[in-house]
Amino acid sequence: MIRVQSDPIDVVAVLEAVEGPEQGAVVSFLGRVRDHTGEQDVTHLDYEAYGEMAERELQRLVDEAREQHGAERVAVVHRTGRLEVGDIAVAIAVASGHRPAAFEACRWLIDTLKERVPIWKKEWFADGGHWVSDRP
Amino acid sequence: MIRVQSDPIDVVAVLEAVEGPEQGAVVSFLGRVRDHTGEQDVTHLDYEAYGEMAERELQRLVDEAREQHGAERVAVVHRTGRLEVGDIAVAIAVASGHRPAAFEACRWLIDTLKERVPIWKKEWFADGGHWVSDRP
Amino acid sequence: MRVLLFAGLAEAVGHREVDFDFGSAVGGDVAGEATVDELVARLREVFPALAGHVFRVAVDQRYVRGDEPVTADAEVALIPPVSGGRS
Amino acid sequence: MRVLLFAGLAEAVGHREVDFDFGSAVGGDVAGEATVDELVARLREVFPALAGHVFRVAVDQRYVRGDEPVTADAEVALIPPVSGGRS
Repeated sequence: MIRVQSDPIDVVAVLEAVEGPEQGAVVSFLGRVRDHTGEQDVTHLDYEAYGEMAERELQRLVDEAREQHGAERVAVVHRTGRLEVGDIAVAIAVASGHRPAAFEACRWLIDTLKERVPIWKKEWFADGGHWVSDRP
Repeated sequence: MIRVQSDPIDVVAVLEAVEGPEQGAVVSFLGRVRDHTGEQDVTHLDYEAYGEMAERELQRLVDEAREQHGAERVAVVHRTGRLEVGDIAVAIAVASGHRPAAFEACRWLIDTLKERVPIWKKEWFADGGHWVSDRP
Repeated sequence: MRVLLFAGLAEAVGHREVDFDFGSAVGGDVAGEATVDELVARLREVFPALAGHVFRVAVDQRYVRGDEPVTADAEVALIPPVSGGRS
Repeated sequence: MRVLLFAGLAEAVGHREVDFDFGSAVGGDVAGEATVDELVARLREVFPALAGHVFRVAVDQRYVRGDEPVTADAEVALIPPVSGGRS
């Protein structure tokens, strides 16, 4: 399961997508919208994606997680559009035979997703919004 | 949420238990019953707990995860009794402001749980069972 | 004194719980006197099936060191190695 | 050539997509000749609002290096830094 979508993320479906009788360890990451960034209150976020490339890049990441980081089954879903505080922006689940590989692959996936997958986040405060990538 | 129980684990409840507006990162670990150990097919497992101490020890672990490993909200549920292949034996969810702490605390919790919490696993094969701790 | 046994230890000894008269076993009032190591040594004499088994000891649901005291009204548990780190 | 812009780059330039005549811009048939760096240099001339912005380039939905070729029928995207690593 690899998706970039505007619909809410179904976490149960993400976890079920990696179920398998040989995989004893499932590690998942959920990224939720926080109510603040630094000292500032966040009112909501907008996520913009280069959708078709984002899904292709996610597929490349998943292939790499399988080939080089010990992931056996992987699901990644990223949401786009307007998200409110508490909404899930990204969900990753990795299943492996044993837990070290599952932890390492899940961590690698979210770190690399945030470097490589063309999805941008605009944070909105009471006094306006800014693209997070605008700030050094 | 800290529980040692014979009922199936409700993963959604575990994840919801750590939701909070300040926690942008949720890392979870699920331990499922594999269909094999090494070369041998596993038919099922039995988990036995020193229940009251197990819950107390889990509480100590959760306190330590909060004080020393950056966890902000934690849920841990371990199942006991007979489990079939695919069943979830243990579920841990950790929510923190940012993901490094959530990953590190979740990993520390499952590693330490498996060293310290008095719960034992008996693996059953076609030709009999053995306590996993019996083997060096 | 309640002594609880679990998993492979319970199967080896044939009991999950024993009521162990540690006071008379060490010859009198042990309050504040006997240590966990002394209790374990006495249990190994009374239950030879413990031979070859390693375990930690919990008193009143907390792991204790061998040099800590144990009183006759304690709940003692022998804790064999727990389920391990492989999955 | 379709050139796609996103996020802060789209807002700076005022377009999300431009139809860019790269062939005539470099003076003729560019197939197999022009590089990504050359395209970017030309885009920065035509769209001064790109000044001060950093971005990577994707051609046909794959990141490319500056020395790779780009043809007139490609889908080019300017990719500003993505959402970052803090959450």
